[in-house]
Amino acid sequence: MDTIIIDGLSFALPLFIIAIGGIYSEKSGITNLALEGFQGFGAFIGAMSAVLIANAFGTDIQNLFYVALLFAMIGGMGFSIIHAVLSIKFKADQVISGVVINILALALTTFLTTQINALVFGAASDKFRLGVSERFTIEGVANIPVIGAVFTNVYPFEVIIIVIAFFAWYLLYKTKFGMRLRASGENPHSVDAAGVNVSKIRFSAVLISGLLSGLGGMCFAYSISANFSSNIYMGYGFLAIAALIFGNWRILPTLAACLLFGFAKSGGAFIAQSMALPSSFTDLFMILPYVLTLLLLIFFSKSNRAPRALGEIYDKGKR
Amino acid sequence: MSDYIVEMKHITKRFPGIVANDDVSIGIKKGEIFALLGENGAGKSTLMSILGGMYEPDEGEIYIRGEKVQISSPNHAAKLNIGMVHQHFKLVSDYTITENIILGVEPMKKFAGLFPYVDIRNANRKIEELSKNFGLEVDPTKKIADLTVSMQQRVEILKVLYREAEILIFDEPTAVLTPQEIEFLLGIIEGLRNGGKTIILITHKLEEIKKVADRCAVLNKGNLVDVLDVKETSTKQMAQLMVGREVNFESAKAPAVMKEEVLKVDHLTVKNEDGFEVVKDVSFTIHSGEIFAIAGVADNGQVEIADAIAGLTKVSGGKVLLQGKDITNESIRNRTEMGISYIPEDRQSFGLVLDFDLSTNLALKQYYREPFASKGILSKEEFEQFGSKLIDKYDIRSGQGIKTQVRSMSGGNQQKAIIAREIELQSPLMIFVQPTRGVDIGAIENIHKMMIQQRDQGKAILLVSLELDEIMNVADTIGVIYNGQLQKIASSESLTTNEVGEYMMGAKHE
Amino acid sequence: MSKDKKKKSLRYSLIRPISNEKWQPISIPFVSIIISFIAAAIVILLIGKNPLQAFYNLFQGAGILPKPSYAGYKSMLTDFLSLLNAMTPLVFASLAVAVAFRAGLFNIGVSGQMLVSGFLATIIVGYSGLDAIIAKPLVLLIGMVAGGLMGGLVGWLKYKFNINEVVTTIMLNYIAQYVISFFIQMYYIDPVSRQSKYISEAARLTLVNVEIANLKMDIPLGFILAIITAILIKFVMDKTVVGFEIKAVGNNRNAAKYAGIKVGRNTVLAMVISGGLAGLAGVTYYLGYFSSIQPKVLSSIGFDSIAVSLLGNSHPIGVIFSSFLVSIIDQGSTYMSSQAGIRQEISSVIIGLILLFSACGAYLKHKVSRLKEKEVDQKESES
Amino acid sequence: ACGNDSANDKKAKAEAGKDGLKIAIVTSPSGVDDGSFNEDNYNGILKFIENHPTATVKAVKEETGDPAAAVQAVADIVADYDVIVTPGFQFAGVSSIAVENPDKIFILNDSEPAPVGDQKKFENIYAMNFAEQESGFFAGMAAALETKSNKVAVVNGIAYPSNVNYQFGFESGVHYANKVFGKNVKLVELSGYAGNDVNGTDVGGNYAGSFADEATGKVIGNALIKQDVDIIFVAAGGTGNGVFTAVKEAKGDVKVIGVDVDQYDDGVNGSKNIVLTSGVKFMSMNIEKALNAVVDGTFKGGNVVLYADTDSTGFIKEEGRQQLSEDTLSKLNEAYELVKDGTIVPASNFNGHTPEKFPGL
Ligand SMILES: Nc1ncnc2c1ncn2[C@@H]1O[C@H](COP(=O)(O)OP(=O)(O)OP(=O)(O)O)[C@@H](O)[C@H]1O
Ligand SMILES: Nc1ncnc2c1ncn2[C@@H]1O[C@H](COP(=O)(O)OP(=O)(O)OP(=O)(O)O)[C@@H](O)[C@H]1O
Ligand SMILES: [Mg+2]
Ligand SMILES: [Mg+2]
Repeated sequence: MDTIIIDGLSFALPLFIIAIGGIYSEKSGITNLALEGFQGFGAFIGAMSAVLIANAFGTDIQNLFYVALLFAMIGGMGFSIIHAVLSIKFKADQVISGVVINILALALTTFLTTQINALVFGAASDKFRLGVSERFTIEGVANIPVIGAVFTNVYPFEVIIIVIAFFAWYLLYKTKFGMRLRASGENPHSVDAAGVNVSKIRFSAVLISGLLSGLGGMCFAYSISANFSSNIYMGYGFLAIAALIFGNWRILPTLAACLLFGFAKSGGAFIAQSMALPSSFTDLFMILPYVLTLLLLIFFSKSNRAPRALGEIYDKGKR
Repeated sequence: MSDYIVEMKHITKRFPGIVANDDVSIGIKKGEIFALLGENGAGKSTLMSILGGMYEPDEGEIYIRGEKVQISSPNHAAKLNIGMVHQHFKLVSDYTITENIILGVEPMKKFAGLFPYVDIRNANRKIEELSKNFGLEVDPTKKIADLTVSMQQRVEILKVLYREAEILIFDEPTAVLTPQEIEFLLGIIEGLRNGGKTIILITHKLEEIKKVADRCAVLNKGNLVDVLDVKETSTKQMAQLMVGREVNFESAKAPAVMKEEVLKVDHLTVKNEDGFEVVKDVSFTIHSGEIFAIAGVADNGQVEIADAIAGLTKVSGGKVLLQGKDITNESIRNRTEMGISYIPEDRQSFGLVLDFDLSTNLALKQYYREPFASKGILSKEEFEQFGSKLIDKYDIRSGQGIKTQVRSMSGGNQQKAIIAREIELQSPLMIFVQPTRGVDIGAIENIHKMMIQQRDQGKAILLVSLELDEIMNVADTIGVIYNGQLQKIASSESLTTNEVGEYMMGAKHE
Repeated sequence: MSKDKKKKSLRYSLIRPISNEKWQPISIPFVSIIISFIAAAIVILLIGKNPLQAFYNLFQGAGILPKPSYAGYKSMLTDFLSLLNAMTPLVFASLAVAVAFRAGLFNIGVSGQMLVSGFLATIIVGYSGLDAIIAKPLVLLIGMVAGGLMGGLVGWLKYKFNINEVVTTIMLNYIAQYVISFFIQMYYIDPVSRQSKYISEAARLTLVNVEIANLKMDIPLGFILAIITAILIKFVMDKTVVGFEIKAVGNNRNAAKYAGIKVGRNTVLAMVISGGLAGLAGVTYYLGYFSSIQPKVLSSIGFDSIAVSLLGNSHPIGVIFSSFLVSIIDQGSTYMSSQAGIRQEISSVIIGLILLFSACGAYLKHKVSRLKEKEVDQKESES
Repeated sequence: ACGNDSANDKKAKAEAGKDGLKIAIVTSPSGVDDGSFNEDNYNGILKFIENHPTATVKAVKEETGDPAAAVQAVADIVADYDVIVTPGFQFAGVSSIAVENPDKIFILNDSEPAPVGDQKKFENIYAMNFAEQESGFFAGMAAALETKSNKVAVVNGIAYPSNVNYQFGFESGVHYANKVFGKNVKLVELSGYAGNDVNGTDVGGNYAGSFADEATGKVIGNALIKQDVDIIFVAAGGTGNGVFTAVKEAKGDVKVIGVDVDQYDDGVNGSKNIVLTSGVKFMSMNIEKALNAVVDGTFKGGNVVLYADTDSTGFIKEEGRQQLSEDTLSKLNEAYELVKDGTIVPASNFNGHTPEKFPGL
């Protein structure tokens, strides 16, 4: 039972932070299918940096957890510039830009991983091996039934994500930047008429989405295998998109969606295990999160609405 | 130094296929109301968009307060104390009034001396004050989505005032307002002028110019025709200058010859999305050869009546009969086939597919049937022929003829295209909702002529308009609506403008 | 001064080939492709290899240029046929994306629809022992119907419950993947290959190892169908009432409704067509290019096709060419890697770059028209 | 192909030997740099090239892992090489190419060539399989001797014969230790993950159902640790990474045993290492041998299974690459001799023995 909560949370939270990235981008009016690529590329840069730093300074890679997270954010952000430039400056179709970025990310990171391993370590390995993340348990609270599991075997990144998510909420809803950002996604003309540069706002929004996705990707890398390899591209970026649409582009409902995914996923695995069915049946339980989502959407979708200007190429002259 | 606060010299602006402004020079004095007049597509909005920093001119110079400037952005314009109230409002409908007004110039505060946040509360107070000062009362915490059009316009004006604009540009501000609201707005504009602001007013309504403006520039096909002193010029003269011919304001029309009943609306009730009754138990009939007008202040249910008859809105009670047949539950397509033409209020989101070309839009109601399509296959030639024919017949102007993307056409010409398409259907019942909104007087005259012509050919016409003059002018029968209920139905001769106005305000009812 | 003018007219002559608006739908992607090959060449140079040789090998591997030597029973023709074989599902999938796109819908679930239709056709026909004459058309039919139904479901959920099709299709992708994996593992597993059992030759849409003139070739029957389908789709979209309505709904739902077009029906219809095409992609993939299904794997074609379709301007004929190009790079990559010693990932990088630069096509067009205007202005002011 | 042809081939091969053998290795999507199975095969080729500097090798990757695509990839390039090395079960189908290209030599690892017509053996295919059950046996023994909780487990990918061999071997080893050294070690099996072998028989064990599902690997790893297992034999390819991660995160005294190759480097966990030892197949050595045979002209096609008697199976005993106790090490060494001389024959998927009952127990 505890496993459901522990595993569910450690899956849901990285997904959540990627989804928040998506919310930023989409709230500003830029469709973002590139989350998958951002999280992968971010994780790549994070892992690469950790490995290279460990190699250059002889540091134990175990201690470079936070360094990896930091660089993953930088890497995700750096890569997201492509999406920003393509869809804002070059007025490219945002969907194609997103899809292209995913294709590029997979191609580039697998290619570069082997290339860098060969160059630096002389062995063209297809993965960067990281130290595993610490996990901690808050004694005392951890003993409370059910709730206690939330405080058991926690990855440090879970705490970081919650803090950042809170900050992301504040930035989006309380500051002028957030106000302008949301307005850009609803009616960019109004923002433009107010003398604010829509492109700059959207540019920042996309970069933030890259940054947060990079963080999410790195967390996945740590929580799943403590490796970086092309296995990072498991479609979680797309799942994050589903979550944020499910959450109607709002932060708290999106968190709910992510938790739903997380718990249904770990719960599915748990049920399959405890029912002692042949392993093929595990597959059947794995559909749980997706079927649940669809069912819930049937009830909750009526009032859902994307940001009005989402995906539209902003052209001052056009009305 | 000149005594002009704004000078635009030799401004030329080209768009693909068209010269929107051709060597236009105007000067505007501080503290005057300067009007811009011209047919649809004459280049008024373009000229003012240049002043507002939306476009950069291809040629020409701009001087503000005697200094040469290159206005690179709306922000730059705002810094020069130029503010523009756009024809199409630029508001975020999910945001409150305050949020919309302060967007871009947000007042900030710090939480715990560290985290800056937008100080909405303070802004609310400030805006409430500002709105009182200028007589534009609003509730700053209301969302735009919940506001009427005229309220939204107030917000636009407040936005400009909040930024302390000295030069205010109004692009067709009255097009969407009721007579009372227009009256009010013109009062505000005069008040602003008297307070020392300089006003540029674009409008198609000559009385408005006559009433408030000091001087008036007339544009025609991108060229400046003349700048007039309003006091010394009659509206007739203005019209003539603008259109290039004499314009008849009073449409001459023969008395109606009403024949059989075409439309019967029987105890109609319509609910909006929130389940609120916006049309309550409305009944009326329209006959062949009759123009039936619904008069009323905006948002009193008249548009919903039209939508319900055309099938765009569900009916929650009552019946609609067309030529005796119950069509209450017919599909939109069937209603069209059975004989309804419909000119919708919102031409851009309902009347047209903006990314289709003109000829396609002209055939939007007929594309599926002979001769445009046979056995499901479309005939390009038919589309083109039909399009060319209508462009000629209705004088629809655009950059690239039938191939023009409708999005790039001027609003007035978009409207003409819709009217052309709907009249060509030759339906027994024609519904015109706000057919002349934003259309120049020459075109208005034409539209009115066409309506009367159709009536005389035995069509039944339902006219929904916010403009009392228009209604008094063309209608045979008038139904006045207030709060979703028809207050009065009577022949137009039996009613005076004043009486109708009173019914419209709900002040008088039977 | 005159130098400046010269520079300008030089610039003009550079843009002239793509300045003709009529040809831009073709010339712009073409230029993008050239730019991307240049960019790819730089990447290849950076890793110390010869880009020209690499590209040459790419085309050799794809059967467009002759290789110096061939294995037994192989020739350029057989390579070329393999190319067409691989390309067939991609054409269908890209058409599927394109049709949905025209209706303002985004079908990201092509791979799921492919999988479902491929699976159903496999178990119904692939294991049936029916004669080829019946089996092959039946496979196509099942593919179309299964994909169409699944697409239709997406459209229906959108219309009925306002569920964003992006979410629906992502969810259905996962569901299809797991459920089908379950059935394959439980009932149809080939214990050796750990994929679904191989289908009968009769049901297969590609004739494999056909021996003609001492060559063993794979003849993709679906390819002809793909080309015909593309032309048909173009016809439907441009020339028929159905296409007109779908486009109108895609452009402006309100106006479409106002014009008497049934928005819901057309949303569903567009998704049915899109899904049906995806289904055809599925059967030509799983029962053509392959003859069994890997459990728990979604074909990457479903995602590539989004980009391919947009590279082809969502235009059915454009899609044929963009699929062709992408397939060449894909197919040629094995040979390139073996000949030039360049990792296959480079080919994905090249594809990525091509798509990247094509994505900028709109910008290029915009720039060109700006330059052209300026040029015209200048000429006017000169005269 | 007729006899005459193959005689010519040999001549051709001998000639090729002089001016450099052209070798290609075609692999699964994980490529020759996967740090395990593929890489070990590749290393064999590299070793060979060290001694025959004129020879060249190209590594080609097949991106889908689908058998048909795998065969197609080989067909795409076969013309340009003398020898094709294909590690992995998905390449069984190359036999048809081998028939069409009698002048090329194919070295298969981990699969038997698919029959072409009635033919099951080919003159130009050398297909090697290893007695994984022997490597698994040593792993099982090591686990049973080193466990403190007396609970051990094996995690597998898919129940292919090679994987089942590892599993049965491991279980045989545990039973052996229980019986011979008086241990009482339990094999832990999670109920949801029993495998079905290629005949559809339920073989038990902990099968993730994939060789590339790290997430499931981790779930299984965690579940085992929760049940007090303290030594896990991880024979699950990429899925195994997940198990490694679970063990590393657990921070306790849990250890893993690597597979196929020496996985000690994968076991680094801060200042510690979680890899007890690795149950290995010496593939690179055998690949090199086969290549040597090609240049010697002694190459002979055929399908072989390689056992400890040729030092082809075993475990890692080098100092610093394992953490076995002296006692365990010596017991393992003794057992190794017994396996080598055939006294002990651990159970495999199809050798008719069971982990509970096999010769030598
Ligand atoms: N961004 C643009 N691109 C292309 N053509 C344009 C653009 N903006 C305006 N035009 C064209 O320039 C001409 C002048 O347009 P403008 O909007 O200035 O007219 P207007 O006088 O405001 O007309 P109306 O009375 O209808 O508002 C029109 O023909 C219009 O179609
Ligand atoms: N092709 C175009 N591309 C981009 N923008 C355009 C185009 N055509 C027109 N516009 C923009 O639309 C603005 C308004 O056009 P226009 O003034 O002609 O409409 P309008 O008649 O005033 O509208 P309405 O009467 O409906 O209120 C123009 O100033 C211009 O900015
Ligand atoms: Mg205008
Ligand atoms: Mg207008």
